Amino acid sequence: MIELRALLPHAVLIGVGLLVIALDILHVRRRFCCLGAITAAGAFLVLVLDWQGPTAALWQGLAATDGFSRAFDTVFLLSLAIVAIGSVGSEKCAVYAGEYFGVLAFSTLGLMLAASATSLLALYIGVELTTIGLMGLVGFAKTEKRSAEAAVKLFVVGAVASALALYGAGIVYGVAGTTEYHRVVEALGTGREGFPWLMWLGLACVIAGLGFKIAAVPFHLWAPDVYEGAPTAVSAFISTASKAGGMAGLLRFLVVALGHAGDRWLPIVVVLSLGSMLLGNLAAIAQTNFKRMLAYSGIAQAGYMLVAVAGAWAPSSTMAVSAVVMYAFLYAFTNIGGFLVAHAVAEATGSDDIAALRGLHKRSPFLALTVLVVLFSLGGIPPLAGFVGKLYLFAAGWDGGQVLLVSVGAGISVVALYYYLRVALEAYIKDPDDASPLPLARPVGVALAVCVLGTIAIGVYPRPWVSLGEQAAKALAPSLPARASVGTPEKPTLTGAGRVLPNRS
Amino acid sequence: MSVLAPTADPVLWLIVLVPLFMAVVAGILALTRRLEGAAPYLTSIGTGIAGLVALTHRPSRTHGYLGHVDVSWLQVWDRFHIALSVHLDHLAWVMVGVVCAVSLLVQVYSIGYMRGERGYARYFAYLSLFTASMLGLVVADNLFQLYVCWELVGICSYLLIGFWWHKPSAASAAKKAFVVTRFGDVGFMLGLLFLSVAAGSFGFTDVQHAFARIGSGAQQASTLMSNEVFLWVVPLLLFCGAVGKSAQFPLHVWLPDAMEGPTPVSALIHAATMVAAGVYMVARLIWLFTWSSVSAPLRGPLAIPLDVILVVGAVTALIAATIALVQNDIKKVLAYSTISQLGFMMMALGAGNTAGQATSMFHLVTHAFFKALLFLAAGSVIHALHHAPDPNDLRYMGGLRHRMPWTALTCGIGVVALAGLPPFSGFWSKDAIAGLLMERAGWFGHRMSPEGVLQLGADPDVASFGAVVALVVTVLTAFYAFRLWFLAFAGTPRSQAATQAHESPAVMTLPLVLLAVPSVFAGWWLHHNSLLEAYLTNEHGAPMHLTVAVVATVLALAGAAMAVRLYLKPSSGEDPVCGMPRPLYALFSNLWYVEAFWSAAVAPTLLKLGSTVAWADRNIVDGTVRATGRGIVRVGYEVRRMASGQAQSYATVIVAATVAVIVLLVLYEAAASGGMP
Amino acid sequence: MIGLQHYLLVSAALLGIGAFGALTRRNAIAVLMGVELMLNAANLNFIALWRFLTPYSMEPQVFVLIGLTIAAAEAAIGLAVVLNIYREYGTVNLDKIAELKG
Amino acid sequence: MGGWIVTLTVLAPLTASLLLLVLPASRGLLVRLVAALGAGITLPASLWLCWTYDLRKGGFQHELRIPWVPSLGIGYHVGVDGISLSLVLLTSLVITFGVFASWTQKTRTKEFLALLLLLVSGVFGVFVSRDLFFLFLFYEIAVLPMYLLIGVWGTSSKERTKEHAAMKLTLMLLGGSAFILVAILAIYFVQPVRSFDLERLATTRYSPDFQTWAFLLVYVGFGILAGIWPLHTWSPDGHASAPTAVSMLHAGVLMKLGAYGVLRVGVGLMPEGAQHWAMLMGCIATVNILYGAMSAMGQTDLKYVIAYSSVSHMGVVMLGLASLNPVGINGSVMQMFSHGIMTGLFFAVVGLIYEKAHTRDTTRMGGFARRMPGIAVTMTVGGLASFGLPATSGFIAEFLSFYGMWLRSPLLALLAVGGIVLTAIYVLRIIQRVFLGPFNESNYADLRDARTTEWPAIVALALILLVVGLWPRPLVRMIDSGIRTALPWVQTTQVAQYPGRDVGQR
Amino acid sequence: MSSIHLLAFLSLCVLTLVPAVMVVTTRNLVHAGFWLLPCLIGVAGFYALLEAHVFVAVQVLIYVGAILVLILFALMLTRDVMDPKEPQTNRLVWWAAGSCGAAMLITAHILFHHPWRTTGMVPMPAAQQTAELGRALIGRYAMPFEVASVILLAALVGAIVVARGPRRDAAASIPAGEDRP
Repeated sequence: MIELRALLPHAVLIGVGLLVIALDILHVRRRFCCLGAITAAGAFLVLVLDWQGPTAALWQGLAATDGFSRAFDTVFLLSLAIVAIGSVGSEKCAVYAGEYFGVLAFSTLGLMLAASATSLLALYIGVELTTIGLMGLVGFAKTEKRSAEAAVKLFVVGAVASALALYGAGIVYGVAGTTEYHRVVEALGTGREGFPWLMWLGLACVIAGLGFKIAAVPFHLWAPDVYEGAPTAVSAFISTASKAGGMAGLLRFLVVALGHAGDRWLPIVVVLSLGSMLLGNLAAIAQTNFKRMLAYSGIAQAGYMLVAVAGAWAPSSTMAVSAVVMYAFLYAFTNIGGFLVAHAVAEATGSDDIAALRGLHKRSPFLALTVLVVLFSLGGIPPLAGFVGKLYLFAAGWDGGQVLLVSVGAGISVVALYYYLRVALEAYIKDPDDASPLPLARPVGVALAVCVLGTIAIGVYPRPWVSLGEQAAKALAPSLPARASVGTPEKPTLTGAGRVLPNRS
Repeated sequence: MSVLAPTADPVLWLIVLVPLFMAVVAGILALTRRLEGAAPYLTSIGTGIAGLVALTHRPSRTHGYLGHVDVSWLQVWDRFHIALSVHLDHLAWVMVGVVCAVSLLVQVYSIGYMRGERGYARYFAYLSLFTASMLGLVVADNLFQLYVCWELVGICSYLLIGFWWHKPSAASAAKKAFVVTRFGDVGFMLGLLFLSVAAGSFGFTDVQHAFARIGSGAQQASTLMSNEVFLWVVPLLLFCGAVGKSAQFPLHVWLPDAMEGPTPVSALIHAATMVAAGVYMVARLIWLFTWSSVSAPLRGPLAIPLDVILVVGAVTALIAATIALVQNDIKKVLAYSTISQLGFMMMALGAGNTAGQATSMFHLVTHAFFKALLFLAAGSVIHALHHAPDPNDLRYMGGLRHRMPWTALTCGIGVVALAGLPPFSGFWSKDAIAGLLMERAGWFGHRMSPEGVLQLGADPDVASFGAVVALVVTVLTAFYAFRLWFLAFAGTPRSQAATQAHESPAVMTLPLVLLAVPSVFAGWWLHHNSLLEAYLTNEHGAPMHLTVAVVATVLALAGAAMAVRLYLKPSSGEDPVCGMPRPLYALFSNLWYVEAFWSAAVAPTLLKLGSTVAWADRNIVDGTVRATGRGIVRVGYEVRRMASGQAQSYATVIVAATVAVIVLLVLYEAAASGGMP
Repeated sequence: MIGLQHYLLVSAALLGIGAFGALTRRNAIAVLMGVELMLNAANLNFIALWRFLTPYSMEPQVFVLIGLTIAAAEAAIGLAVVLNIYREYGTVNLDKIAELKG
Repeated sequence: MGGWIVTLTVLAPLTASLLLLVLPASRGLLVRLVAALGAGITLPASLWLCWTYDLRKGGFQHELRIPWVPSLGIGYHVGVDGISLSLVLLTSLVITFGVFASWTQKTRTKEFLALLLLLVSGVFGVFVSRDLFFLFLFYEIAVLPMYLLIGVWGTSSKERTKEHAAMKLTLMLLGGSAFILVAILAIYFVQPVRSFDLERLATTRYSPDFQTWAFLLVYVGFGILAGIWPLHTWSPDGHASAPTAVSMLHAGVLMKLGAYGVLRVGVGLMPEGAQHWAMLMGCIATVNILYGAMSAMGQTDLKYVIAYSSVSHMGVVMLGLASLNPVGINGSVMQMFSHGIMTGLFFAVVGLIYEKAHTRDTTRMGGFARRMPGIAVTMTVGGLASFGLPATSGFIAEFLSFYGMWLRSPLLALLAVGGIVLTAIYVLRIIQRVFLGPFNESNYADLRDARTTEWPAIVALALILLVVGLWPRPLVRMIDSGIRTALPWVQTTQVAQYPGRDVGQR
Repeated sequence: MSSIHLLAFLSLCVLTLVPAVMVVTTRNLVHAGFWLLPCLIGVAGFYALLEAHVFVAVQVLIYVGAILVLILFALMLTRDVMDPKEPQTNRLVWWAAGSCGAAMLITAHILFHHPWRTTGMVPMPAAQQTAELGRALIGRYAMPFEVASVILLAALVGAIVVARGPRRDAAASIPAGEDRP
């Protein structure tokens, strides 16, 4: 019974998806707007149900609803709601509104499953549901050649990654005899022989599948093309919710199933993180397309999140999960805002190049302000959310002894600012060639306002989000007996950092 | 070294504050249009009050006056504490008198001279500010205050030289004066730091004690240097300041240019008082220089700071005098003569000890009067000739004694005093200096006075050099002084303007007359019973050496006679001084190439250094920054090419990366666990 | 004796061959074929492991079932995507579908 | 009460800034008045703080603590001591007059003022923060608006566009904050209690090894904003390109954030690290002084001269700091104050000149004193303070810094003192070129002296320079009380020869 | 038994892998499509050999019956752009061959060095197995199974929209949020 209640949000979300498809078929008046609103409302309903629901193991232990899943579900559902409202301005998808929102809802369901998954089976199902849904959504812009290309690329890369992941799941099964995390822990034991080479094989393949999902280097190359080609709202969803979903899956897999083998997977995560931060930021410099730039920036952001994930290797680390949760939140607000600005500008000017933003401050002060908030938040400038979030991520990384990653991350953030500021230059500093006011559909405006407010709110008063993250961390904590509580001085020794002399009188 | 038992009297603050206040008031008046005329009266009264206060507080040798002590000006923790106070001892008292007197007369004179000038009140504000600073310097009780006022005097001089700022030459001269003296000030400041850190205090007495302790080896001077080096370096550093301020070789180049300022300014600050600051400072710290020679590790030429002072003074005196020979600008002649006389004072100080102090102060006082007189007279002439193509040029003058009898007369007195002919004031003081040097040189038989080691002064050989220079310069001085007078006042007018010149108004001639009086009598009066010397030093001054007096007088007369012979008759042709040997003339008229050295070597080098550093900053330091930026962007463009657009290449990367991760990890594990399982 | 390793080896070979096809075929439909081979390999992997390790566990079987479903779903969406691209570009040659890059 | 007043200095500009965003841009006067109010209210507030600060008690007063994210040890904790109080006072002075200086700003006034106030709010925040997290947060808030302020309202010079300058400035400064970030995390994690509160952090004694490298990070990170050589190159271009009020604030106040950070975070928390690197700091500071002055000599653009002079003067700040003794640090903070006022004055004056003469090329100027005597006088006063003339605040600051450094390393002090000549050279040269000499009537027919709203800034700033120079005791007492409690150990620092007896007389 | 098993295994290997290689290398894509058939059947054969009887049927039904047909259908649809004379491989051949070869090698290496803990147990007979699977699918694994249906639904909806031609009549002209005519 508890399980059924816990499953209620998932079921309702399926219902919402089916409902909008059905309503579309029934020719509801003011379709697009209406369906978007219904989807958003549905998302909120699901959110409420989710939070009302019990903490329980689902599917007899294959998945679970707990603080962790609820925190991430909130990210997904908020993203869904904002994207649903923000999509309303989009002509390109207007024709297939029902299908659009329906598949979006199904993808969200997949993400929720991924966050709840406590077995590779559930994780795989969730991730695939999302990927397959998104493969369709990316191709939804029927008038856009790029949309078709993006879809085919996502399909090719996604299919290979998915096959790899499935193979990897098989290997993990081969090692442990199961893919349920808590039983994997038991099967592996804590010793060195408990982690045979075969596990490397499985681990690498699973991480490849999830790395594709979070667009971490070297699994990232699809992202810029897909983000650029996809309908902008869909890009927003992929870049935030889908990335967060992958991150949630990865985090739970690594921390719960392989929590004792942190030193084993740490090098992989470190390499991914380093590569993502460096390549993502460097490649973003050279971009002229705004969405593409956001894509590369998103790759880099994934790298930042991986810093915290890398920090989670150490049994004593306390912040990693919480930091990732919080960052997923703020990144959703911020990046959806960014894409929606691109969306609004593209609707009006027909171009999503950075140059199309030129003189935005004259054409639409609100959009200009939004883009500033978004860019500065991404760049980690206070008092916006990105600042606190990144600090938290780095703190988590440091907590796990990842001094190198933190240093590189801090340094490369400066490079990142270069391209963020270049956009700010176009949008806010330069004067437009054509100063006519830029029309902004009201729903998009509302969505943007939510994004901006969210970004600022998290930045100014991060406490609720931090505690949300801490709840999520607590949900994963029982599987980590060695995890120390806040305030213990023990931590991995750094050069010269570890020793603490007695207090001065 | 006298021990003073000071009497505290806050009234002494008035010496500094009243002129300062008047400067502020005049400055405010300068902002108005109507009340400008009141400024000179206010500032004159201010200076007068300062003088009166000083007069009523005449300290004796054993009894100084101290201003209010407890003015804590700056305090850092408990250790570093600067309190302001004024201290009127006998040395300061003399100096205050000179400053006030000259300043007052110059201000009165300026009422007439500057009438109708733009910035009339501003001018008097500057003058008064200058007076205040100079008085502050004189009555300073510690090194810090001395330095503060020292700099303020400098900036006042900047403001006054650049008073006619719209003239590019004046603007440049002002800048030059300040910058060149600033070079010396760096030395002064360093010396100050050395000394105050070693002493843990700025106060003269503390510093003095510390210096004695260091000299006797009771205290380690500094980690930077040994006590010996300390004792040698610190006085020299301090002396650097004096070199700048008192226009000694090689920093004398600013003073002739400073004549770009209004003539009364030249009279006041570039002849009578400000340039005397350096001399005054060395005199004030004479025990320090003396001590350094006592403790000097070795004796010999230039081994001790006093030698250096003496040589610098001598060189300065000689160079400046020779240059003065060939100048045609009336103020330039006087300027170089000032430098030369300052050299004399330095020579006297170089002789060391209280005797040197007293002698140089003696010359300082007499010189202040007659040089102020000369400058004011020159100003009077210039004022009268303001229609001439160049009112300063002696070659446009001639025969002015008929048109301007008062000026001619007073100027004549000044000239004679400058030349050092008895019984005018210059004679007495110069004679004292020459005598002192000869005594130190041992020309009178006894090399060392009975007081013993403290009497040690400059090296006898160096002193001999100084004595010789003094005698030579006496000749030269007499010559150029008389040359000046004859060119200006004798003969017939050589320009239209000169024929139409008029005597200046009474407000200008009155100060001339007033200054002429001490120019005539001050020397005799002060020398009588060694008034000043006895007042300043513990000992009774050395009696006048008749031989010296005779020799000096003869030499001066010789110089004067030559000038009379050459210039008495009006000549329309070339200036007779051009007839001297060519190389010498070139050397003199080119100012011994010192000026050229500064303007052609030092200044451009500095500026070049500036532009080089600026270039390097632009292109190397900033260039590196920009190159880094560009490099990163370029890397970005390279990285970008990874995404070729071909979908399968993306997938290939994924597969390859996964395989690579597995292979690498397995290899690593294998290596770590020592082989394949 | 034929053991688990051999089956797994076949599976690995199939995966490699499929991956090779997916990565190198120009034609998007041929890529789909490669992917199907890879999924087959994964399924074979599961069945072999199931047989030799836990013949009474249903988890691998369900996994295979899910894998089959996903294979079908991917085939469906993949073919739709390919048809779409064919309509837009007039080709299914992936080398020529590279307008988005950098 | 006091804590709220402290908070007011942060919030008033911020509130005004937000208010400006919603005001219609067409109401020009209203916009300006709101900005002036937001900025101006900080002046009485900071004066009140100075007035009520108990010097005898010393230490941090007017404190306010609000838990922010307790689980991470983040709390809003503000308070002022003598050091921060003097800098708060400086900031409130400069911003109040800065708003006046930008009264005539024409384009996008509203946004300009909003950003300016945002920046100022950050500056106040840094000075009053007692929490490392908030300190860093405010630090970045103070830095970033510069990009827009320079980018939008700046002016390009011949060689550098304003966009380039803005970008370089922002990236270099934020590059510095990357160092700071790492250092902050290191400090946060190395001590036993998870807290960002500086008060708590100060109770830990960090191991010498840790201090060695963490201090270096802090020094480089904050030092970039303080313009340490060779990471100063953002400063000339940035200052030269920025609009008047921004240059005033940036050179005047913002650069002090860097020095303040080194002082508060670096020296304050890691004394042994500071000791370890003191000579390096001293050397770099000396290079700064000389190099900045020489570079300034080589400039013809008025703003570049001033900008390089800032590099040079910040060298004095760092020199005093590097001395690590009471005298030097007092001099350092004093120089922060003095240079803030001085350079604020400079940039205000230069802005006026540029506005009226439409050029910054000094080779094309001359004799401006004829038409703008007031500006000439104030600029000269600034110049005098700049080369440390007694009776200006610059002298006190430089003298104390040199004196302090002398106690540590006479050699460095010796070199640094040479800077006063170089400074005099370029300052007087520039004054001569601009104001003195013959005036070209035909080129500058409509040159005028300052006008109504332009007077207060330059006159007041010049007067402050003089007043502090003539009577430095109150300010130094305040600063000293701060140093006394914040860095009690500096007194016991064994450096060269610290005078054992009272310095001063009798 | 074991020799039959071996023989079956080897022949299935040939039946599976050789066609698999042909699938990925044949220039003629229609041929490649047809090569897929023996390959998939070979996999089904492996399932039979491994006594996973249900999946033999499922494999044949879904792969051969559905997916393969779908693929062939698509191949036919896009046949006009295929030129069998052109090489059907892109420039990544060597990279791909390298990575795939390395993958196979390393996998083989690891597989043969892994200490497999195989059980001697024999799977249930076919009927029971099917029943067990059915029970699992409505029992513990009901939800995953349901979600799989959602996957199919999402794929179908997506596929329909993507594959359908653009509604030229409507697409370009509808303003945001307005009614469709």
